[in-house]
Amino acid sequence: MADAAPRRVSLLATSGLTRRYAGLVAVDGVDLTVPEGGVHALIGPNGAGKTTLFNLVSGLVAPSSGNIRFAGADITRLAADRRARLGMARTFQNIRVFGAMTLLENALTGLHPRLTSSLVGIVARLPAFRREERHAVARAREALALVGLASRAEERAAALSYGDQRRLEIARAMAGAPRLLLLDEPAAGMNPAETVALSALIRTIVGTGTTVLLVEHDMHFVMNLSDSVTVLNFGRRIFSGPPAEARADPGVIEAYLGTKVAARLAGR
Amino acid sequence: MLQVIGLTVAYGRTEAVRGIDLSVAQGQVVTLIGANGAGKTTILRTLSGLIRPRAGRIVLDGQDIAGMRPHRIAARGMVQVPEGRQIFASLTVAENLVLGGWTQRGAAETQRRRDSVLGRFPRLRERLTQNAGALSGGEQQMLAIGRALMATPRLLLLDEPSMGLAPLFIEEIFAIIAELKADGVTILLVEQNASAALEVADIAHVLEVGRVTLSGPAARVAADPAVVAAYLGG
Amino acid sequence: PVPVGAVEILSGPNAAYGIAIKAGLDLALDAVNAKGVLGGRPIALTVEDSGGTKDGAINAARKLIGRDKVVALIGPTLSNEMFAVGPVTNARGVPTIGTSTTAQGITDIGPFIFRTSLPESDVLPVTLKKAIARGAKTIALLYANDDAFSKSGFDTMQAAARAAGLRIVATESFGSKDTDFSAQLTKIKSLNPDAIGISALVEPISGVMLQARQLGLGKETLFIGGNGANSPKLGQIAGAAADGMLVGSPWFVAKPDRLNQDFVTAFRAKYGKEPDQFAAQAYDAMLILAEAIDRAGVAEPAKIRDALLATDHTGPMGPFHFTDHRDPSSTEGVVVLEMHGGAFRIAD
Amino acid sequence: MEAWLDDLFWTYQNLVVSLGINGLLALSMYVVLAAGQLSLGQAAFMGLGAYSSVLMTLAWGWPFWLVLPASCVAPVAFALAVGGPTLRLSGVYLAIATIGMGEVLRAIYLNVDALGGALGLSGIPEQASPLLIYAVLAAALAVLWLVGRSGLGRAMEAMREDATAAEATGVDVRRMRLGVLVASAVLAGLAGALSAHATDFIGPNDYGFEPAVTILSFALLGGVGSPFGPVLGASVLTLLPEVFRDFANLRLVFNGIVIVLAVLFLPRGLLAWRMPRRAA
Amino acid sequence: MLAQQLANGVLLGATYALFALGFTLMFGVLRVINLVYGFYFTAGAFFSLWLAQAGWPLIAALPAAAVGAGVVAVALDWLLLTRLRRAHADELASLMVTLGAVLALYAAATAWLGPDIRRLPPDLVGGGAVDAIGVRVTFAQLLILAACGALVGLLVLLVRGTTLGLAIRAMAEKPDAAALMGIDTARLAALVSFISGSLAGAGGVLIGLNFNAIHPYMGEQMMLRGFVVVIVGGLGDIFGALLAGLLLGVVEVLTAGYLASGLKEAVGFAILVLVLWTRPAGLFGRADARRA
Ligand SMILES: Nc1ncnc2c1ncn2[C@@H]1O[C@H](COP(=O)(O)OP(=O)(O)OP(=O)(O)O)[C@@H](O)[C@H]1O
Ligand SMILES: Nc1ncnc2c1ncn2[C@@H]1O[C@H](COP(=O)(O)OP(=O)(O)OP(=O)(O)O)[C@@H](O)[C@H]1O
Ligand SMILES: [Mg+2]
Ligand SMILES: [Mg+2]
Repeated sequence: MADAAPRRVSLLATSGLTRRYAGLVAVDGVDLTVPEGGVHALIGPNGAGKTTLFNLVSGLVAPSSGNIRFAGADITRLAADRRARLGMARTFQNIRVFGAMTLLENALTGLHPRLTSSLVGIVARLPAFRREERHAVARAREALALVGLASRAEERAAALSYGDQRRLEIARAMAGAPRLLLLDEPAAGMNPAETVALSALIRTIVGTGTTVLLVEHDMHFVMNLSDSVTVLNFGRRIFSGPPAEARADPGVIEAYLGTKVAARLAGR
Repeated sequence: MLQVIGLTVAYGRTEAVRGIDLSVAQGQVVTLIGANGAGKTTILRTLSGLIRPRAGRIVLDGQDIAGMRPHRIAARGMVQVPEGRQIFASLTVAENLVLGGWTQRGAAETQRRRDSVLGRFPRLRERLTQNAGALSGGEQQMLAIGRALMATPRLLLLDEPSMGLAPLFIEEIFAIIAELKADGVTILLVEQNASAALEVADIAHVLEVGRVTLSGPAARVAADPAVVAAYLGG
Repeated sequence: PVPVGAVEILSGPNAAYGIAIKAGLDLALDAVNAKGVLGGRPIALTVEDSGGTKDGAINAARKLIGRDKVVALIGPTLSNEMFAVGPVTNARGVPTIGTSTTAQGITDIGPFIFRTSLPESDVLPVTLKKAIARGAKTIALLYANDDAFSKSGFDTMQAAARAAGLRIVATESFGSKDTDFSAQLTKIKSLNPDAIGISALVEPISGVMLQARQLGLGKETLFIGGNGANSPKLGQIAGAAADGMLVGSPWFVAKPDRLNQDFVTAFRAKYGKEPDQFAAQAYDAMLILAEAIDRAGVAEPAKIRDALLATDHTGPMGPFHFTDHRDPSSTEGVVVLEMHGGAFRIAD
Repeated sequence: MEAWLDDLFWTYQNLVVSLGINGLLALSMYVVLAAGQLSLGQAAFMGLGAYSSVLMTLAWGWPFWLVLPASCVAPVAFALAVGGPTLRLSGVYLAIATIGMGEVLRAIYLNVDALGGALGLSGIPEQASPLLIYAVLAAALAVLWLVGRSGLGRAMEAMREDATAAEATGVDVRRMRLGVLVASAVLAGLAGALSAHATDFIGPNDYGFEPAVTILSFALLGGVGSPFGPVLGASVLTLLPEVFRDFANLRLVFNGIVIVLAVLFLPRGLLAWRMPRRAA
Repeated sequence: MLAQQLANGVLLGATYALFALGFTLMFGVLRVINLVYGFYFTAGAFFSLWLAQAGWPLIAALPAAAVGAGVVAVALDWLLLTRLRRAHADELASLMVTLGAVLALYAAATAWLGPDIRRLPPDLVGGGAVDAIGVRVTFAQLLILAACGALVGLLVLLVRGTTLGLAIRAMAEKPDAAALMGIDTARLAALVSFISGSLAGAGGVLIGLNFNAIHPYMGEQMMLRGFVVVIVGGLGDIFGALLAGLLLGVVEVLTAGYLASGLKEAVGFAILVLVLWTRPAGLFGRADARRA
């Protein structure tokens, strides 16, 4: 491997990515590159197409045109579960935890792509299966600990409050140690103190080598945390660059931030 | 206008709200702040009749409404914008608005409310014939608020109305709250955006694991060092 | 008392048959127990419900034999049930008498399986002869293909029609729960056969008659019913639409002989309605069994079986004997009936 | 053995057999329900298992030890054939599609003379002993219990809760759906072969719409939190009509009322307990 | 013959559609798989039978029987489903409870009324028939066609054209949120039950009249077809149910008329399965617009 040139491939790259719905183009020819490592933010007004872009990237929605590369491979036509196996994980804007399952089982589901035991192994209770299962439980507990829910591991997920369910989604996504983590509005429903804790959590996640791409409307959070920012408006990319430039960009201010927020951000 | 006395609510064996007292006077904006899981949503759901309280009284306009069915409570002018929006995904935006005005008989009044809602949220006007389920998260939040405004509420219960909204819209939402207040609408506001909430509110209550730990005029609560540390990201 | 069991459909959509049979059995039991068997012992009849299902029928039969220790069994109602129950009772050596199981192969199950219902193969040739006498040269066949009784009756009808030299112009089927037969009838009408033979239970036959008239099939077409058509319900449901239908049978309500008239009178008195063929067959079966028990001298299944083989009985259905293969032997008394004004009378 | 004991067993032999077979059918329903699919093809699978096994026994003279495993072949092939297209369907749509296919099969049994038509096939040797039936049932329970506690079990429950989220966490939803359909076909096919070889006779009407609904009700009454629920549900629903035998023509009335009350007061099934989804 | 067969198909299809109308409302809109539905059909037929025997003319007996069946539906809905609704039990629980109930109801009706087939007085509609272009149609059949058309129209008006329909759909989707809007969900559910039950009752009368056979289990025998028609037509889609009913009727009749009558059901069902394969949400179903 030593002679392979150290290519600086981006972890995720979309080109000309487009998704049309009857009567509107939700995502319109977006080129997005996310380098390996760090936190990258996707912001934009309500309805700009951020969630749709996430759905395209994670494979839940098929693109009308354009393509998506992940870790150097073209994944445009890959099913969502294949993408998860390649190391992509996500959370949802409208929370989707498995309500009837315990927190631990939710987290274990996140490890699903990493389990290799065959049906025979499972039924015969082969040592390899038991080792794998023990290992998985340990990993899942770590993931719950990461988000501060370890003590509630055996509770039903449906009984969690809104904010806690968001954290559980992050734990589920992180259990599988993904290369890329997509977070759709992780701070929604959290108060400023909790948001600060979330920032710390995301830093920890980045520290483990996972790249984070997030959508968020909390600008303090985004600006303090991100290494780069992409701004969408009406499905189109209107800005891409470091956060400091984004909050000064007149187009971004006009479309999204508004002068007050921009001023407050600048004042900090 | 609204008095809550010794309210206790439980899910099975766990008590999520333990004997709280609250009161909301005519024309006031009262805010309820607290960490995730403190019981804010539980309180609002109980006020609207979606959950039966285990103990305590809920007095609206001098009448105990604890245990009353939700549609009757709504008909009395206490209207809620629920957490997580709860818009009718399979109906169109326009249809969602019509349903918001369900308690409002009279086509002219409905039309007037609708115009004013669409005036506030032009984005909804563009999406009128679209299925609400296909709206973006923020658009859904606008719809949820707009839907509640269709009912001409006297007392509006808002559960995290700014959640998922772009900064420009959050400003808009708080402006609307201020406007509604000016129009004489009484508001009980649950918010994570505590600084903005404390700014519009007259009275604030801090909720911790089902108990009220601090109450008072919003300005005083906002100045409390513990609150600053815990909720204002100070 | 001498314990005797019966397995019949008393619940569910097909309960009408089991209930009619039970009525016949109970009526016969009154007569039998008036003087008793084996020197004055009464017969204790336990009727169990099969619900019309295979498992229900087996469970009922096993309960009767294993728990109630019955020495003989009447039923079950449907041929399909008998195919499931017969092997069980036969292996246990308990004589089992089907009263309404007309399908082919029933008595092949084993030496303990009897039946008192006349197989259609004995009746249909007589009916077809009448039809031919009235000028029929071509025939269309129509049957319910999802129950054993109707399907078996159809097979017989087809064979009998061929044997009688009728030309079969169409063969159509339907489901026994169907209510619409218009497609089949329209097709048959377009082929313009002289006669239409129908093998099914009485409900669909009534439906067929009603719709045939609605579609304009008139008196010029002869309708021939199988065993299932011989029921007062045909008139009750189809009314005048059923007029002209020919059915061959050893029995019908208005059969003038004294035994039958006594039976019909008693039945009316007890139940306030007309008996049908199912009730009449059950009535005779109960009498045949009681006589056999008496003749056997002891209430033992094997002896009763042997005594049954020697049956020489005359009842409402007419004179009755078993063949060596435990089927009814006699076709004496089969007459061809014709519907007229909602009731059967002997065809001229 | 004591004569009375012998009699007792003889009396209830068929009930004992039905309990085992219905338990298997309930499990076949459970596998699909546990993965969030509402298939009503179980009766059809059972019919295929029954008819194919009877042909093997009667027409080809195969020994039963060979017939039993081979009885899964036709149901599985059918599951694979219909599985592909129907995977797009979910909920009641899938239920109706599978019922429709069951009705098509029934029409085939009725119209193909080699299958006996309405007369069915009789004279089947009684080769399935209660012992064998219960051994198969126990094995099925054990496998489902073990699988349920593995990653596969978690994936199934996740699919039931939210198929999209499950897919996004890496569950191959399509493959799992096909997998559970095949597993369900195996169980129902075995049940069909066993029941055919326990009662001498099979007929086309044993595998139609009503049996399909009955099998569903086994699982629902028992509760699908664990494989034990459906087996319990099947036992109760099999025994009830016998318990109410003395009510004669009112037995179905009582039977129905018991079901109504059970569901009203235990909406998540008689056994609402949810099995843990992990092995360590 | 083709003309007559097509007419047969349309008429058979109309009976399927008539049965399915109320079912699609209850099942498609309320999302309750209510197996008791078939019993309302039976109830309507028996009510009309009794009224007709008491000398009522059809024009009065039909609506009265429909109302009677509607009342039965409301009572049963209240008895069986309110508790489950309040507990937010899933739709399979309602399926199960109605399964138990329908078992008990048919059996009780059979025990009470006897299993025999009854027939409406023959002079209720007059046994006449119309003969035109080689097609024969009876008055009863014409009545079914007309009723089918009228009821479809009324239902469409109700569900699409009024806010009541909106409220029903909203409640079906999110009962809690609907209650927050001030909608009395319990009363609305009762109303839907009533409408759906009386549609079933009217169907029972007309179909009982056409086939001249009224018996306790008559509703059960329609259920399988009812399911298929509702699903293929698209849940809650009234026009869909009409067209799917007609399609099923015509396919069955043409199969019986030109292919083989033994395959009538098989071909009917096979075609329906194919429809579902190609259009998974029913004939006119739009792909579910809810988002990932
Ligand atoms: N399935 C769909 N059908 C029709 N329109 C859709 C669909 N999904 C999304 N849209 C439309 O596409 C646009 C982009 O939606 P998207 O959810 O991606 O926005 P967003 O940027 O995530 O907004 P928010 O910040 O409010 O969540 C919206 O206007 C939405 O109404
Ligand atoms: N359906 C439920 N069953 C059991 N426990 C519940 C249920 N809903 C909420 N709880 C519990 O009640 C407590 C209060 O929850 P609630 O949703 O009221 O919190 P909240 O203050 O609104 O939080 P958030 O800010 O996250 O929305 C939490 O501990 C939660 O786990
Ligand atoms: Mg979004
Ligand atoms: Mg909350």
